[in-house]
Amino acid sequence: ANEKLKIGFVGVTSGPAAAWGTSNVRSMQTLAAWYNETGGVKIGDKTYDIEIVTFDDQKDPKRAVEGMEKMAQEGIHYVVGPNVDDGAAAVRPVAEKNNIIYFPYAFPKELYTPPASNAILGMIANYQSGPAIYKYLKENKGVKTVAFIAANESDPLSQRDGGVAAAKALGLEVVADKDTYQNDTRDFTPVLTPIVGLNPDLLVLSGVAPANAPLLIRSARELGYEGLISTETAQDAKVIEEGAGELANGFISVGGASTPEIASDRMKEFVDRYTKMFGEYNDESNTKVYALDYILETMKANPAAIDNIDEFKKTIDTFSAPNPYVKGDSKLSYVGTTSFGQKRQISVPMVVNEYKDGAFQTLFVGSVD
Amino acid sequence: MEQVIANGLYLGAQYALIALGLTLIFGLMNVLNFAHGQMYVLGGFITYAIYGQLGLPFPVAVVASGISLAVIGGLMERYLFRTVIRRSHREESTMLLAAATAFFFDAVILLIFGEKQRGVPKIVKGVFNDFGVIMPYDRIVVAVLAALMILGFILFMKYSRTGRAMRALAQDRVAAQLMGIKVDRYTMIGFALGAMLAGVVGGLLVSITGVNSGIGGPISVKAFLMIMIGGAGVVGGAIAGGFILGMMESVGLTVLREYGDVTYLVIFAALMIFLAIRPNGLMGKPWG
Amino acid sequence: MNQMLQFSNVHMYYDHVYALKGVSLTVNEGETVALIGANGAGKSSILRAITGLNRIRQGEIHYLGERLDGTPADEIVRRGIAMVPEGRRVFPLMTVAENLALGAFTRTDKGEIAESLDRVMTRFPRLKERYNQAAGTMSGGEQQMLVIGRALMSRPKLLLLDEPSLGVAPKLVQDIARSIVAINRDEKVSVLLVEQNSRMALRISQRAYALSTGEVALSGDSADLIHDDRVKTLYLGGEL
Amino acid sequence: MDTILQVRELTRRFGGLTAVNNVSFDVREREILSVIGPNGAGKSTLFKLIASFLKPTSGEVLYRGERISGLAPHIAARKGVVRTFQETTIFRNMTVRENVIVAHHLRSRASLLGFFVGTGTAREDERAFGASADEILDFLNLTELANEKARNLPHGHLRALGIAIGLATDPAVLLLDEPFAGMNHDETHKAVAMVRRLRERGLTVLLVEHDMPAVMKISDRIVVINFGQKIAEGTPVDIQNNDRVIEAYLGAEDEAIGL
Amino acid sequence: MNRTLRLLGVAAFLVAVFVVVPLLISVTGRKDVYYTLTSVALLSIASAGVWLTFYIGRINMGQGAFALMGAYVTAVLVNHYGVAFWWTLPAAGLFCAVASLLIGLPILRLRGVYFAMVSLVLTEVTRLLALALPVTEGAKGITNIPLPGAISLFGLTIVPDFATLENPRIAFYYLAATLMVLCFAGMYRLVHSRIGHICMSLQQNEELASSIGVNIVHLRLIAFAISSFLGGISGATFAAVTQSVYPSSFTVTDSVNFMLNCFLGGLGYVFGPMLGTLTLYFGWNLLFQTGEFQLLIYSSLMIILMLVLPNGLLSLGEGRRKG
Ligand SMILES: Nc1ncnc2c1ncn2[C@@H]1O[C@H](COP(=O)(O)OP(=O)(O)OP(=O)(O)O)[C@@H](O)[C@H]1O
Ligand SMILES: Nc1ncnc2c1ncn2[C@@H]1O[C@H](COP(=O)(O)OP(=O)(O)OP(=O)(O)O)[C@@H](O)[C@H]1O
Ligand SMILES: CC(C)C[C@H](N)C(=O)O
Ligand SMILES: [Mg+2]
Ligand SMILES: [Mg+2]
Repeated sequence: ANEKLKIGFVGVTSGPAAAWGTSNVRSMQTLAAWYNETGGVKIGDKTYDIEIVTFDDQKDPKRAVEGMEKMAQEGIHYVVGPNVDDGAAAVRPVAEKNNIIYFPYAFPKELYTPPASNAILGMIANYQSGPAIYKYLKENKGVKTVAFIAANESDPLSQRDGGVAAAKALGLEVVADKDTYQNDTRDFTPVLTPIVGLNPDLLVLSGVAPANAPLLIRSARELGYEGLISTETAQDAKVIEEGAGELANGFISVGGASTPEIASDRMKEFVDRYTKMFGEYNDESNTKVYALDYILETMKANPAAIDNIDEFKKTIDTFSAPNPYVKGDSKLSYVGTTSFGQKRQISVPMVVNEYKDGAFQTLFVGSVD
Repeated sequence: MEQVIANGLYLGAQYALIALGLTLIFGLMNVLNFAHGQMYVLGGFITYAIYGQLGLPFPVAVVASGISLAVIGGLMERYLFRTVIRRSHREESTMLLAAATAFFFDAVILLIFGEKQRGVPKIVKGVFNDFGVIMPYDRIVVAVLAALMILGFILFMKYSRTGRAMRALAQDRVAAQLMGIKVDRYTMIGFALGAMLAGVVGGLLVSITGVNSGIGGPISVKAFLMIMIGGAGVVGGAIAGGFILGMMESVGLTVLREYGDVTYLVIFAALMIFLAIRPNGLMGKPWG
Repeated sequence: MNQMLQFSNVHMYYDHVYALKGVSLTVNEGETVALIGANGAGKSSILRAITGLNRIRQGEIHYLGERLDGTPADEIVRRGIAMVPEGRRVFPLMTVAENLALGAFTRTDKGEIAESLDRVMTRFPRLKERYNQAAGTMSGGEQQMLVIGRALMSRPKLLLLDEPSLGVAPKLVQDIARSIVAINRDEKVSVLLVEQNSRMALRISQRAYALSTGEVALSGDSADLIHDDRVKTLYLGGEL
Repeated sequence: MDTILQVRELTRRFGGLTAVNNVSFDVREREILSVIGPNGAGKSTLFKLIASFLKPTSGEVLYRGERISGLAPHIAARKGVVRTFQETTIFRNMTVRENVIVAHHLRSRASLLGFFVGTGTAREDERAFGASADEILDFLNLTELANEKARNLPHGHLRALGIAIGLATDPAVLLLDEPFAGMNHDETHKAVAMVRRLRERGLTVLLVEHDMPAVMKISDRIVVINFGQKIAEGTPVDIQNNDRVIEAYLGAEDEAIGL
Repeated sequence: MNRTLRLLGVAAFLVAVFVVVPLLISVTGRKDVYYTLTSVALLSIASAGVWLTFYIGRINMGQGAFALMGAYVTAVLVNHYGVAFWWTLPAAGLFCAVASLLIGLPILRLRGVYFAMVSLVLTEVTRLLALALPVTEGAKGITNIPLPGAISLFGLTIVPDFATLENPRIAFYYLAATLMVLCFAGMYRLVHSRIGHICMSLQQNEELASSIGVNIVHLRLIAFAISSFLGGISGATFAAVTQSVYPSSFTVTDSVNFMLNCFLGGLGYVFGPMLGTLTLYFGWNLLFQTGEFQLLIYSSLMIILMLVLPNGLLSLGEGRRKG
């Protein structure tokens, strides 16, 4: 049998935001099973079976720290997660103390700018996709006024503030930037009633949880809102279809790779395997499929990185490998210099999607550097 | 403004129905059922499976939700709460049991139904738009159904033999027993009924707000708020509390939106002040 | 006279408190029997044993020839035993009407229930006046009448009363005592009466048992006991 | 004898109902004064007003010339006016002895902090309370039950415990609400003697009671309340022969039922 | 005899906490356990506060609020004003105690579920305040809190600068364990002195308590202030351990957990919250290998425990003594 290579996950897989972490974990587990089934992963001159060690932090920063300690104890040096800002920030001292590289799905810049150096952003941040989306909408759809709405929690509020700044920088008029809702809201009509009254051209759902997105869309539309709706996070088409149906047509969000126009065969097989293993695919995994491959590919490029994160950090600067999930010859590499002053972000293609009748269609593809 | 009031009324009807089952169980056995929200979620998922997945008619699904939850509630009372109440020194101990069952339901629901938000096809299409009020027809249907169920529940508690027995039980268990009321059985029926109400609301609302495995806890907390406002253990209080909270959210979110993030801060602070002034809610009696 | 209720050597505990230590007693059909005794003697415990509120540890209770102990409480009511518990215990939030209706909980025949209701109303006209008042807001004496009336609504053959005069003003105590006599006489209901007011209890009963720390200390015809020296000193107290 | 309590035009309303209506009377030092009246006449309410558990709608209560109505109950207790409860109100989950020991609160000389660190005074206090509690229990014939959990007591002993708790506070004026209810003649007899001894200890006793033989025997004076109003005041003999009182409360004697 | 037995018990406990546990950890190499046990110690301090409010008859679901406040007091003082952690620790406790007096005055009148509910809302209010106030730096929280510095008296270093340590986790463990031992020693003394009995009288019947001259308002406030003080201390130390604090650091879930810890250990036992916290928190962590079934197993065990020992884990000893 092959030796085991443990990769960790610390993130949220229960509670109202369970979908975020679950899509991470399942992507990793699908890939690990796939690799192990096909003989393991060859790094240097050894072949490894991949084992995913998971920890549910329940969105609690204290528990996230606990999880990171557990990962350190298990001798793990590469961890995917946490999924929220505060958890990602809270684990930083532990990761640094124990030589762990981690891949948060959270946007605070302090995590990725020096002196921080152990966190690698696993997706496109809202301050990267937001301006691109707003610019596109301003130019192509004539958007002039924007309203923001966010849950009164850390992530959404930070993302809203980022969004507001970006919109203002583009010369858009921000007509609402203070509306918030409790995260346990199930019926958004009262929240949206005043905003819809302002009739903005674009309604941005900042940092919206996948569970809330369809409800917000549906309420807004039923109240007669006719403008555009967008968000800067990844969503799942099935969830939106069930929750809002055709009312969600035209909804704009950020995705990764699975739209038919760009998905490679490997991506398609990944989706198949995922579906077989867990019964149902989650489109959020389009962005979350990358992290594990980045870890493994970087190790392949520099086998010494397997238990030495300094080697890993060295490799980051030059690393490049083909992106197996997207058609054509796009590359996996580390980016982020513009935003963070160092390469601390994986280069997930910035695919801006438009929802249409139960599936996402690619609106445009951008990139981050 | 009309819209704000309509929103409040609609939300209130929905909230009141959620609070009813909780207050019933509390009134009957002094158990603050932390698992109420999870029961609601389970009801939602059952309706989702039957109506959304299997494609059977919506009413069938809602009834199935109600029945399943009634059975679950009955079993919970019989095999968990009854034992613990009988054996524990302080009745608050049931809170831990209730919390543990809440976690248990959370786990089961997550394992069976997954982490995703779920929804079902609309039951009625179209939107009512007149008199300055916009309200989708399905919401109107749900609000009317909720109102009817509340009314039915009140009548049931007031005039039916079972309802009367349960009210007697809530006021004085020993005296009820002396009347020849099978105390154990009616407690179980009461718990089942409370659970059934949770299941039915869950089923009804899945047609509008969908359902997701993680919302049980927050729903419970919200339901607690309602029964505190109105007065715990009192049916009228639950209804009043539901409508008041609905109205407060609706009005608060409109009136206070300029002040931004503080809307809920104000709502919660108002609640605390209100309870400090009226320590037993609107119509409740002291407890404990 | 036929025996109606019979205790043979009944023992009862509350956890580790030994409350009844081998009590034997009988109530015959048509009789009023009084139970007197000091605080904690076990009077209430006897009533609780009969109605099934507490289980007995040892001994047997027979009622109309059948075994009673172990029978569920509702079945006991159905067989014709009703109890007025210590300390009134009305359903405070319910109206007088609802309280009375609950008294007939085990009965189904609407016509007969209405008839019983009529009778209770004639016996306690006060209840008719207050028919729709919440029971909790009534005065102590009125509540006492209500619970007696409520007990009668189950159309009992045997009525158990636990200290009906407790906390009731003298004039009302008289009313209640008269009602008990009348119920026993007119409606042929047997009565087992627990009273601290021993003089009253011995006057309106035919036989009596005096209890002492869980045991029957004395028993006999009330008319005799009232002149018994031991009773006089122990329970009637003579001049205070 | 000096006047220790003055009740001045005391009125208390609950919503539309006037439970106590313009009641005035004086209580003299070391007197035993009974308040009688039909159920719901307002006797307990009157006691609650005197012990500052309720605020009067109007009127006042003076204790040694000082107004005490409207103060917090624990302050009235500190001054020396203590009531027992009509309902059997005790600390259910403590033993009988613990109930009485705790009730010595007002006598403690050590502060809370003192008790926490266990100063000499605190330890002395504890010892004194224990001894005093035993004495009180003995006084009320509760010694045998000292280590029984209060919730297990039968009705009659609960009342005695209620009185024991009241006594432990070392009051000047003790208000007893139906202390003899649920006691048989013999027990009542002993309790009456006990109340008399309370007076000998220097206490002033007010009591509400429906047990007429006991009231007549024990009281120096009686105040009769009906529908919240005082309808009579006087010696037991006066009251027994007062037609208004007989009509409203006592009823004519009826040998057939022994009353 | 009884006394020596108790002393032996205390000694055994102290040896276990300060010697055996570190020894076992170094032997097994399970260094992560330090953080777990530090958390247990700190959370059990907060739970002890909740337990005290139970003792006066209040179901307290607001401890999260005070833990959060305490954490922010430390974070703000250390990061914005450069105060040494050791000063901020008592400051956090006192701040919470004072805050609890202000809040407690109106809400301690409430009883039963009403108090429970209002205190639960209090937790949420505090979180929202932390999000909204400028001094707490809103959504992103306060991070990069430096490790506690050295304490020296007369030039003698009593506590070393944590930052110079090879593994500060161990130092934090000793700190938390010491705080816990102090806290529970104090609680034990409180409950077993006359104050305990008075608190108990409050729990059972406030009206009667006031009739025997107890100033119930006063006492309730004192108990609540002590409770909140402990919450504050616990939160403050947590901020130092994790070197950061966020609005979500202590939430409604934590408040509920504090309460559950008390139930599980046993409301009738001073050491209940400690054992309850250990069981619930450590139990959860032990189950982490079970992956997606973690919650299912955890909750099932909790239900079974409740059925077997409805009066808390510590009632186990009681039952044996009796039977
Ligand atoms: N719930 C209980 N738990 C434990 N012991 C009890 C309980 N109820 C009664 N007892 C005990 O049982 C014995 C008999 O009590 P019981 O209530 O039958 O007395 P009683 O004759 O009715 O007295 P009283 O005249 O005071 O009402 C007493 O010693 C009492 O302490
Ligand atoms: N808190 C309250 N709210 C409303 N009404 C009250 C309240 N307390 C007492 N009452 C009413 O005031 C009246 C007097 O009650 P109180 O308890 O003083 O009577 P009492 O003379 O002690 O009667 P009893 O002899 O039956 O104990 C009653 O009608 C009662 O219902
Ligand atoms: C930034 C976030 C809203 C994204 C989210 N944490 C996720 O895991 O998908
Ligand atoms: Mg009795
Ligand atoms: Mg009274």
